[in-house]
This record gives sequence, structure tokens and C-alpha cells, in this order.
Amino acid sequence: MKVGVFICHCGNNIAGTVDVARVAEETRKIPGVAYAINYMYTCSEPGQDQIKDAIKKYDLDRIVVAACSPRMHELTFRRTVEKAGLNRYYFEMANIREHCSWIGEDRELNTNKAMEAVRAAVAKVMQDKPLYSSSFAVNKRVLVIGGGVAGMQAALDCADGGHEVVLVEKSPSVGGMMARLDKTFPTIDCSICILGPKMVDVAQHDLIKLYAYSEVEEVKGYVGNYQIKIRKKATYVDWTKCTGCGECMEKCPSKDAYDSFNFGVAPTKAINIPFPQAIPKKAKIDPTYCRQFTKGKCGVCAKICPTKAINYEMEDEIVTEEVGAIVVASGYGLLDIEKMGEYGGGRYPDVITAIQYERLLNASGPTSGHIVRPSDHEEPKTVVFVSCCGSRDKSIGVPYCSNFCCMYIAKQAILTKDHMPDSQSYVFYMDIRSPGKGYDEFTRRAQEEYGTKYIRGRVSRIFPKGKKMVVRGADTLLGTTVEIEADLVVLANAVTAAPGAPQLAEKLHISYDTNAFYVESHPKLRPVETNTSGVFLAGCAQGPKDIPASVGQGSAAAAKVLSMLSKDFLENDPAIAQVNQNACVGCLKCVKTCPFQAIVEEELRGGKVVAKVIQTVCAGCGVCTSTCPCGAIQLQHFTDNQLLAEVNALCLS
Amino acid sequence: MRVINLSTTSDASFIEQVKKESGQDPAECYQCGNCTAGCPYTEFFDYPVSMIMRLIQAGQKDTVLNSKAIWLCATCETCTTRCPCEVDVAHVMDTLRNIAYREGRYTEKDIKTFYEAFLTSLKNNGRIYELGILMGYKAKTLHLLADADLGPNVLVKRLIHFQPNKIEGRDEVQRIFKRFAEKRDNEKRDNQKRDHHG
Amino acid sequence: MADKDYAYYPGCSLEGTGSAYDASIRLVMQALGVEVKEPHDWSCCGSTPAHAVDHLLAGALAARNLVLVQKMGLKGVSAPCPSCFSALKTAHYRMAKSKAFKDEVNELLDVPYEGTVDVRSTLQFIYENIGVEEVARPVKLALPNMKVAPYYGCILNRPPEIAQFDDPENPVSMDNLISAVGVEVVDYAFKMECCGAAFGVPRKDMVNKLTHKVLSMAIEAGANCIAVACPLCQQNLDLRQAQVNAAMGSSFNIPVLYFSQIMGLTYGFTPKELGIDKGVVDPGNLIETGPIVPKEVEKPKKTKAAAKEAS
Amino acid sequence: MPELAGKELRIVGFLCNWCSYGGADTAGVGRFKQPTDLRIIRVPCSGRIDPLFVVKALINGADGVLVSGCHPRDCHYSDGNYYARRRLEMLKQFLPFMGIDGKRFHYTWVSASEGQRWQKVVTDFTRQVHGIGPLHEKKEAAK
Ligand SMILES: Cc1cc2nc3c(=O)[nH]c(=O)nc-3n(C[C@H](O)[C@H](O)[C@H](O)COP(=O)(O)OP(=O)(O)OC[C@H]3O[C@@H](n4cnc5c(N)ncnc54)[C@H](O)[C@@H]3O)c2cc1C
Ligand SMILES: Cc1cc2nc3c(=O)[nH]c(=O)nc-3n(C[C@H](O)[C@H](O)[C@H](O)COP(=O)(O)OP(=O)(O)OC[C@H]3O[C@@H](n4cnc5c(N)ncnc54)[C@H](O)[C@@H]3O)c2cc1C
Ligand code: SF4
Ligand code: SF4
Ligand code: SF4
Ligand code: SF4
Ligand code: SF4
Ligand code: SF4
Ligand code: SF4
Ligand code: SF4
Repeated sequence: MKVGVFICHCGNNIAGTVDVARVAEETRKIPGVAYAINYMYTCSEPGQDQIKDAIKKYDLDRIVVAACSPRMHELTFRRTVEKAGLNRYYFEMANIREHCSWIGEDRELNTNKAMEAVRAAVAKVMQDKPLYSSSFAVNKRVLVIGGGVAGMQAALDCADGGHEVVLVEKSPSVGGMMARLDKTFPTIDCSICILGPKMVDVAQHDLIKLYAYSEVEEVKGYVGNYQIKIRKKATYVDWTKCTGCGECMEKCPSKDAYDSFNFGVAPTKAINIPFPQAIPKKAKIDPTYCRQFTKGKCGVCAKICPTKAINYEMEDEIVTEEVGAIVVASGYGLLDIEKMGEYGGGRYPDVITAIQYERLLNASGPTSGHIVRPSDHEEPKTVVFVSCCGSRDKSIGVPYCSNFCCMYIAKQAILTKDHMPDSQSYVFYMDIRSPGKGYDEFTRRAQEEYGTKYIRGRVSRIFPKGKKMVVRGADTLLGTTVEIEADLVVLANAVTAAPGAPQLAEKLHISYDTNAFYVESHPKLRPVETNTSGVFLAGCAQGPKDIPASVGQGSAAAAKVLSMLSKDFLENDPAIAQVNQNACVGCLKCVKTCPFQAIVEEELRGGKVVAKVIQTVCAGCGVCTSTCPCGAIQLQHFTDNQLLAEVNALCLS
Repeated sequence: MRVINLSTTSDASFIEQVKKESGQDPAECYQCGNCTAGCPYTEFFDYPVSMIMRLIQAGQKDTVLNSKAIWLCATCETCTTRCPCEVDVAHVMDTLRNIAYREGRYTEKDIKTFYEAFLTSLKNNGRIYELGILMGYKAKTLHLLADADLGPNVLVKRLIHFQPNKIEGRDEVQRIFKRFAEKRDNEKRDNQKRDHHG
Repeated sequence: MADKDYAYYPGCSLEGTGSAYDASIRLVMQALGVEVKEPHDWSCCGSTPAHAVDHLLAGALAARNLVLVQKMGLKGVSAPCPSCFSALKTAHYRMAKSKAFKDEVNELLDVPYEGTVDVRSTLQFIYENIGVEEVARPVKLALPNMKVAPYYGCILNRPPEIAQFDDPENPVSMDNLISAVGVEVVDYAFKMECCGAAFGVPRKDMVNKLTHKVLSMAIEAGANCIAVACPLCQQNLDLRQAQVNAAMGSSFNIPVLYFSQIMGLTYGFTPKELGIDKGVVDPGNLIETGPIVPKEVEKPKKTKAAAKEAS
Repeated sequence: MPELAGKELRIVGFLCNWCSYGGADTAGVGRFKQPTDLRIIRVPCSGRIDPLFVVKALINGADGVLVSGCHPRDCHYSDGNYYARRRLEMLKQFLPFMGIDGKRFHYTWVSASEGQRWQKVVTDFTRQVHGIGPLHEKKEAAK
């Protein structure tokens, strides 16, 4: 056995705090190591060529690269050794950057630690076995979760690429938050005018199957072959019959239902179509407000409906779909302003959220685009916008910037002046964050052309005084407290993860960060992939971002899906469990513990019962391996012997 | 406006001292101004509280410790309650006052005198003797007529005792003061020693 | 139901300017059947002047009293004065949080503090350990003329990490207690805006301005009476009301009662027993009592904290 | 030379690939300084960790063993970490019977984004092991 070891400098990233030459020198003393060298950038083209040349020149049969995290470059180097004729599993990485040079300050200790990491990797690689992947057929249908602008874009791009798409949307209509917006920055074009056609495309595309008012119940399978259970929630209206005529809504006597589309700006009916441009344009009963459900009598809608679509007995329905790839575009939520007690959030009617203000500005909103104060329906003259409301606020658990509120505040201030030329807007801000193309020019216009007064400082309190709301904040540039007597206060409340985001992540086996936004594979280089192959991200589900960025990610996720689905077969990862049938005593403990039901029992010819792994189902977790009392089932590439070799290399010397 | 030379006047040891004594990291303040906006005393302060935080960040020891603001702060806790960065600002103000007191810097002399009158009464009696405090305070500040208008109401309604209420455990309380004074003296001596050798 | 067996630490002000507060609390406790257990030979908590001068000294002066409660073998102590409450609770909190601080404080004491005493304001004790239902039980009379603006002052429930009681921005405990005894309350925005605190003596100018704001907001909201839970607040709002009027050109004449006095009136104690005559602004006919007229029971307002717990 | 005598103790960490290994990477990317004693072995899932590995490590020369996986409910493989938790909890109870201080073994959960949490876990555990001192006196003396 001849092991070759390549120790990377990573410029100064490693060499700065690790004596790489010394590591190479010590490595040469390890039994089995035939060759060891340190090099500036191992992953560069000459770096990889050097590995290939050394394999040929010195007849190396196992390779170790001591460099960055295997999560970064394992795949790169596996390809390299394969090109040089070795099995790609005759390769190991020692992480001497993320786990060593970047976190330790003492050069001597770091160098020593790096040598240890190399020693363990060498021990492991000497135990490695060649593994070969097998290929399996790919289901070319796609599931998109969330029908906001990001999800719709992904669905349309995949469908235009020729694949069937299943689009699951939680609420009764697609459109997401963008469907609620009035105009959009920085061009101030009408939101629904640009979104509406996309929504119609989604509805009319032959290859898109839309499940509105539905949620993903269960996800089974693996990349290329998922089985999805979808819960179609009861609407109490047979959508195959409903024409969206709206007569039921007109006549329904229950008038105080919470309107989640309008964020409670005005009440709606117990049976309703969320908004005029809704897709699908179908009615739905909200049983918490419907008298038929709460009091047991009414039935007006059933009587009035010309197509007899109403069905009070309807129940949730579960359907199953099979797909090969998944795009998650479940969007975002907004911070509950009751958390901002000092702003009287939720207590004072004239302190509202920015999304409620969008609905007030919107010509098809509940006030037909007239800006009025909720308390007395009078037109406000002085409007105060409070930015970073809850954002960048550790004390309430939102340490991050919500990304787009600076921009929409400028937009709303401009629109306020457009609607009411004699009004005056103020904005309390900490920083104006407007780095996009044309964005800073836009926030400047809000100040220069539209006369919005920007005040640099946070607001500490908002309280009523007569008919006014007093906003008391700091002007840190003046160095003192300022008070404004406002008619209406608009809070730019923080963007949060979508409600239920963690639960959805758990179904999909993808990770989420401490703020419940989904985690991408790599923050720079793989922004729309997840660590679960076959699952992709788009839009605000990954983190707050504006419409252009959401749409960009929707298309990027679709491109990733299309490139994956361009192959008819995928190769599996051969690092899966394997049963040694001679050693197996047929206790079937592994069958019970496998989280993926990947193990079945098999009767051999002699009548002996043993365990058998279904290759395509095994996900490679290794739970079975540590369950088996006989060591009969071994997770390849992480066998007991291989891991113990590492333990011994670290502990026995 | 004064020009501040940050290369020569920023006192790193002062920043460290505030950090250590208050347990708060001044660097966590991002200068949003919320504390200033909420502080009921901003109109009386010479430097609003967020600016005190900024001056600490800039290591401006003298300006901070000679400010009126640190004496006028009433520890009302508004700033602490609302600071988005979870800085216990009121405790920082308190700490600054402690340091200033130790260094003999009293920019608001009347307040310092009032506090001392209070603590003297506490030390002597174990409890507070309100009339005693008032008399002690007036004798020192010579504000003899301050609050005289309240006199009739206070006395007629017998809001104030004429006799100090002394407790049995007076000596125990006095021991607290004594051990405290010794401890601080020792520290001072140690510090001086260290400065000499260091 | 939480434990009612708590010590009662009156604090110095309640022996002097706040004696009416003390008297009314004792009567209310009597009506509620809760024994008042005063630690023997308690000393001053140190209040603002101690922590303004030195944290360690402040910690020790407060902790001496916690040790007394510890000796009584009781689970906790309630203090009517927010200043005492804050001094005691802050000492307890800081000692719990830092072992170094605890050791330093204990070095100054004869008997070390073990860190076992639960400190509450007497308002919190009545609200949480006794509860609004119990509080409503002894009510005999109504106060039909009274419209109360409860004033909490700044440190009764702040900072939330230390006080751990009620909502720091919109407290409702006193509102709920007063409603529970059948008296009308008004909502206003300056419930916990500072009144000037202990600066009455050295910096009257500040107190005048701040107190003026509080009084005018309460009156604007329709109140004809202010309820307080603090002897210092009472002093600034009541005793100094004439000074405020003189300095600010106002003509306020609004009585300021302790919440316990209002409760006591509905329990049938006389204004004299409750020390209401010690107030400067005469409550006049506001304290006239009448027979109870049954009205629709209002649900207690929820605080943010309570709502969080419920969910 | 496994650990630098006098400066380090020998600590072995078993980390699941998806969460904690990523968390340790994140800590590295964020340059969150940590003690250097820990040597990391990557496994696909905390459910792959056989208590035997921990015991072997401690017997063969480690002074402490740290195991870290995904947060409960956030396991890349559904519920591998539940199996891990059950086994490792049993192991923790069992160690004292082998004469090994239970404090030499710690298992916890760190997600891929929690670089700062990882820094704290490593720092605290290293401190804890240093508090107990080396497990293998003989070898120490021989050096
Ligand atoms: C007040 C305000 C003004 C704004 N103004 C602008 C502007 O002018 N210009 C601009 O560029 N951006 C603006 N934005 C930002 C814009 O709203 C977002 O960039 C955009 O909506 C993100 O799209 P998305 O598809 O990622 O998420 P969303 O719009 O949130 O869509 C997500 C969709 O997924 C659905 N969903 C959620 N969970 C599930 C689940 N579990 N299963 C199935 N479906 C689910 C939701 O119902 C929703 O339909 C504004 C935002 C606000 C709050
Ligand atoms: C000082 C500095 C620090 C930065 N730090 C960071 C950082 O820490 N993190 C981060 O995310 N971003 C950082 N950036 C930004 C980062 O550099 C860019 O985001 C990134 O390089 C953009 O990649 P690109 O491919 O679009 O453009 P480029 O990197 O500019 O690549 C364009 C390529 O096209 C070639 N080209 C140009 N014209 C033609 C032509 N007519 N025909 C053929 N080829 C052509 C150019 O030669 C070039 O190779 C930093 C930028 C600067 C200036
Ligand atoms: S292989 Fe990794 S460590 Fe080496 S140069 Fe490339 S990125 Fe850096
Ligand atoms: S349910 Fe009937 S009445 Fe209502 S919109 Fe549909 S078709 Fe019209
Ligand atoms: S049955 Fe319900 S939804 Fe239909 S009209 Fe009556 S209240 Fe409205
Ligand atoms: S985008 Fe602007 S307003 Fe929104 S959180 Fe960031 S800085 Fe604050
Ligand atoms: S646990 Fe081991 S012995 Fe038992 S059936 Fe599975 S492979 Fe065979
Ligand atoms: S490794 Fe074992 S337990 Fe895990 S999925 Fe494969 S067969 Fe199941
Ligand atoms: S509130 Fe906090 S962060 Fe803001 S200026 Fe004050 S101390 Fe700094
Ligand atoms: S604690 Fe002091 S600085 Fe803070 S708000 Fe109150 S008075 Fe101002």
C-alpha cells in the first residue's frame, strides 16, 4: 500500500498558523506513506495535476489531502483521483483549515494538531475499500412548495423546461406577499399588474398541477424518487363546481371574519374569495366564523350558490404525488408587533404594520386606495415610518437585518406624497440599506423630490395624545430626543421565517438556522442547493430578500433542477449499508431501527433468515451498524474497522 | 466644537475598567439612540446617554466622568429595558458614577451631598431618619430654604419623625461600612503599588 | 396558588413619609387574612444613594435584610416600596448571577446570604400570591365617584430581567387589582414614565417638569385620582403638586392615593384608619362610599408576560 | 506526539457530518478561537456512533470524548439522533462502573449554522476535562 499525502497552504489560510513543511516532513515518517508534499493551492488546476502526476510517478494507491473541510472539496479531489485511475473512495481529507489553522492561535499547537489529523486520515485511507455506485432511474416530475413569486417562477421555468410540476400552496391562492403589495420599488410599477400574468400562466400551464389550500403532509424516498403526501384542506366548497361568481360572499350574513389576505385591515365574510385576482378564483368557508358551523344554522350560501358547490360535510383529503426533485419556496412571515410593547403594537389602532399600509395604498384594497386612519377613517396628514421595528434587535430575538424594509419605506413615503400631496412623512432609521441597482438613487429621491424627512435614530416610545400619536425618538445626529405628533404610524416590522418553517424542514430533512430560515449548501457557491440532494431553495424561505432576488433564486433553483433532470439516471452514493450474510443471525434489530425502512428480511435457500438492504432506499446513516449485535451490517466507508482505525491512530500513539 | 485626537486621548484602560466593573461591553452599543429617546432626563443631561456610551467607546474618560449626566441619571431603567442590544445601560451609568465617586469627581455636588447625608443617617441609625438627612443636607449645601414651603404640610401631617429610629443591629450595619471601607482602601493601595512597579 | 407565607419588609420610608402606605397595607392584609411578618430589626436597604456610590456596599446593605428573612425560614419577602424591592431584588439577582460578587458581598456581612429568598413587591405579592379573586372577596362598599389612573413608576417592573413581573411597557397588575375591588380605572400612556424619583430634594426643577407631564397625561385621560404603589411617587405627585403648579403654571388638584388605600376603602375601613388624611391634596367626595351595584365583571387585562405563559 | 505534553489533553470528538461537523466548519469560517486539544472524527450521523468507539477511545488514551449531532427533530436522517441519545445516555451512566469519571464524556447538539455555539461547547468541554486532569497517568509520567 502506498499512500500519498498532499498538504495545502491555502495561501496563508493554513500556512499562516501551521508549519506545513513540518507537517509534510513528519508525515513521511508514518508507515505506509510513500510520498508527502506541501503545496500552495491544492485545489487549483496545477495542484490537482500534481496529485495526478504523483499517483503515476510514485505508483500511489491511496491519497490524503490535508486542506480545507471535506464539505468544501471532497468531491473535487475524489474526481481528481478517479481521473488518475484510482477508485474515488481511496481518498480521505484531513481538515486542517476550518478545524485547525482558523481556530487555534498557537502555531506549535496547530502544527501538532494538523499532524494528528493527517495521521488519522492516513489510518482511515489504509482501511478504505473501493466502492462503486450503481445508477437508478429518475422521476422527472418536480414538486414546488409555496406559490409566492419565487415558487411560481421556479414552477414556470421547470414546466417550460418540459417537466411536470406539482405546486403546493398553503393559502387559497398563489401570489404570496407580492400579491398584497401596491407598487414595487425601485420602479414603482404596480405589483399585481406584473404578478397577475404570472399567476395566470401558472393556472394555465399544461404541465403545472396546482394544489391550493394544501400542505405537504409527508415526504418519503430520496433524490430522484420521492413520494409526497399532500393534504388538501377542506374548503367546504366543491372547487370543481365553483365558478368564482362571488354571490355567496355577497349574501353571507357573517361579516366579521378575519381577513388574512388583508392582514385584518378590514373584516371579510365567512365565505370568501381572498382577492379579485386570486388564482384559483374559488370560494372557501372559514368555519371559525361561519354560522352553519358555530351555531348550526344558516345555509344561506348553499341556497344561493347557482352551481350547488357548497358542501358543509367536506373533509380534508390526502393525495399522493411522485416526484424526483423538490423546490422549497415557502417565503416569510412578519414579526408580531405585540412584541413591541413600547410602540403600543396591537393596542393603538393608528399604529399599523407596513404590509397593512400596502393594503391601504392599494387601489383594490379594502379602502380602494384611500389612506385613512383605522381609528376614525380620517386622512392622515403626518405619517411616521419606523424602520428596523424588531429587526437588528437582539432583545427580541431578531438579530438580523430584514433586508428590504429600508427600500419599501422609501417607496411608501413616495406613494404617501403621491396620494396626499399636502402630507408630510418622517422616517426614523438607523442606516439606510439600499445597495441594489438604482436603489440608493431611489431613497435619495424620497428625500430630495418628495420631501420625506429622515431622522437618524431609533424610536423609543409611541403613545396617544388626544387624536395624535406621539412618536418619541432620538435624532442622534442632533444629539437629542425628538417628538413628532403623528396621525398615523407605520411600523416596518421584522421579516421572520414562515410560520411552520421548522416543521416543513424536518419533513424534508433540510437544515434551518437559529432564525428558522433554511440553510443553503454553501453561502456563496451553492446558494440554492441544500445539503439534501434533490431539495432546492428559492426566495425568502432561505432569508429575507426582495422580489428581484427572489425571482432570481426561483430561476436558479429551476436551473439546478433542470440540470439534474437532464440525466435519465442518477448514480447513488455507494456509502450505504451492506449485510454480511454469514455473520447475520437474523435478529432483525436493524430492520426495526432503520429510519428509512431500507432493510427487509430475506430467507436464504437453507431457510436461514437474514437482513437485506434495499440499495436505493438506504440513506447511509449507519444507525443499523451501531445497532447490530454481531457487526454483520456495516455502513460502507464508515465501517467499524475504518472508524476504529481513526480512533486508534489518535489514541494509541 | 472641540477636536478630539483619538490617537492620543482614547484611554483603553478606561474602556476596560467600565467593561469589567459593569459586566457590560460598550462595543455592543450600535448607537441607535433608543436610550436617549426614552430617557426622561435627556433634557437635563449635558451629554445624552447614548452619547455617554459613545464617549466610552472612544475612551474619553475625563469627559465621561466629569459629566453631569452620570449624576442626574435616576436609574429609572428605561434605557436598559429598551436597548435592542441588551446593554444594561442604567448599570453602566451607575458604574460610571461609582468610579467618579471613588475618584472624587462630583459634578453635581448637591446630589452627591444628598446621597452622603442619606448614607450617614443609614450608618448611624441602621435606618433612614428623614429629618436628619434633610438637616444634614441643608447644613452642607446651605440651601436652607429649599422645600421650606413643604414644611407645614410635612410637619402638620406628621409625615416625618422627630426622633431617629435606631435599630439594635446598628453595629452590624456599621461593620458593613467598615469592612467595605477597608476593602476599597486595600484595593486602592494595591493599585498604587502596582502602578509603581508596573 | 402561590405561597402566602412571605415576610414583609416595610422599609424606612414607610416609617416616615409613607406611614399611610404601611397602615393601609396592614389593614388590607388583615382583611385578606394574611399575616404580616416583619423581619426583626431590619435595616435600610440602601436605596438609590447606596448603589449610586458603590454596588458592593449596596449589595451588602440589601443582603443583610435577605439574611434576616433567611433566618425566619420563609420562602420570600415582599416589599411595598419599589426602591426597597429593587435594591433587595437586584442584590439577590447579582449575587445569583456572579459567584465573585456573592463572595465579595458575603465578606462584608456577619452572616452570609445563601441566595434562597424570593423577593417581590407587595403589589406583586397581592396580585400573584393572593390573586384578584381573593382580593374581590372582602369588598363591602363601592367608590362610585372615583376614576383612577394607576401610576406604576419606573422600577416596579423594570428591567424585566430583574423584576420579572408584569409587562415592562404596559403594566396592568394595579389596574386589575383596582378593577377587582370594583373601582373604575382609566388607561393612559404615562403609567411608568419617571416622576423624578429621589431628586425631589437636590434637583427640584427636574421633578417639577417630569411630575407635571405625568399628572397632565392622567388628567387628560379623564382620571380624577391617581393610584400609586410607591412612597416616593406619592411624595412627588402629591406633596410636591403645589410646587409643580407654581413652577409650571398649572393648577392641578388631583388626589394621589396608595392602591392599598383604595382597596381598604372598599373593604370598609375609614379614611382615617387608612391614613388618607395624611395626603396633601384632599380627595373630597371621591372617597365617599356607596352600596355595591353589581356590574358586569370585566376580564382582567392580560399582560404580555401572562399571554406568553398561556400560549 | 498526539497531544503536546503539558499544554494539551487528548480529546476525541465524533461529529455528525450534517450538523455539528458543519457547525465546526462554520466556527472555523467565523474564526471563532478554540482550544486545540480536540481531534475530530467525522461520521455520517450521530446514530452511527457505537458506544464502543467512545469506550475504546477512553481506554486507549483519550482523556475526554465529545459527541455532537443534529438537534433533536432536525436530524438529517429523520431520527438517527434519537437512537444516539438513548445509547449515549446509557453509556454516560455506565462509565463510572468502569472507573471513568462521567464528566470525561459529553454529548450535545450543534447545528451547521451554530458556529458560536460550537466554540462554546469546545471551550467548555475542554475546560471541564482539564479540570479533571489526565486519565492516563502512566503515559504522562513516562514522557
Ligand atoms: C410591506 C412590504 C413591502 C414590500 N415591498 C416590496 C417592493 O416594493 N419590492 C420588492 O422587491 N419587494 C418588496 N417586498 C418584499 C417581497 O414581499 C418579497 O421579496 C417576496 O414576496 C418574496 O417572495 P417569496 O416567494 O420568497 O415569498 P412569499 O411571497 O412569502 O411567498 C411564499 C408562499 O408560500 C406559501 N407557503 C408558506 N408556507 C408554506 C407551506 N408550508 N406549504 C405550502 N405553501 C407555503 C405562502 O402562503 C406564500 O404564498 C415587500 C415586503 C413587505 C412586507
Ligand atoms: C476589494 C473587493 C473585495 C471584495 N470582497 C468580496 C467578498 O469578500 N465577498 C463577496 O461576496 N464579494 C466580494 N467582492 C465582490 C466580488 O468581487 C464580485 O461579486 C464577483 O467577483 C463578481 O463576479 P463576476 O463573475 O460577476 O465578475 P468578475 O469577477 O469581474 O468576472 C468577470 C470576468 O469577465 C472577464 N471579461 C470582462 N469583459 C470581457 C469580455 N468583453 N469578454 C470576455 N471576458 C470578459 C473579466 O476579465 C473577468 O474575468 C469584492 C470586490 C472587491 C473589489
Ligand atoms: S484545497 Fe481547500 S485549503 Fe487548499 S487551497 Fe483549496 S480551498 Fe484552500
Ligand atoms: S361557491 Fe357558488 S356562489 Fe360562491 S363563488 Fe363559488 S359558484 Fe359562486
Ligand atoms: S353558511 Fe356560513 S358561509 Fe354560508 S352564508 Fe351562512 S355564515 Fe356565510
Ligand atoms: S432593511 Fe433597513 S429597515 Fe429593514 S431591518 Fe434592515 S436596516 Fe432596518
Ligand atoms: S441486526 Fe445484525 S444480526 Fe440482526 S438482522 Fe440485522 S444484520 Fe442481522
Ligand atoms: S444505513 Fe442502515 S439504518 Fe441507515 S438507512 Fe441505511 S440501512 Fe437504514
Ligand atoms: S439603546 Fe443601547 S444600542 Fe442604542 S444607543 Fe443606547 S446603549 Fe447603544
Ligand atoms: S436609567 Fe438613567 S440614563 Fe437610563 S433612562 Fe433612566 S435616567 Fe436615563
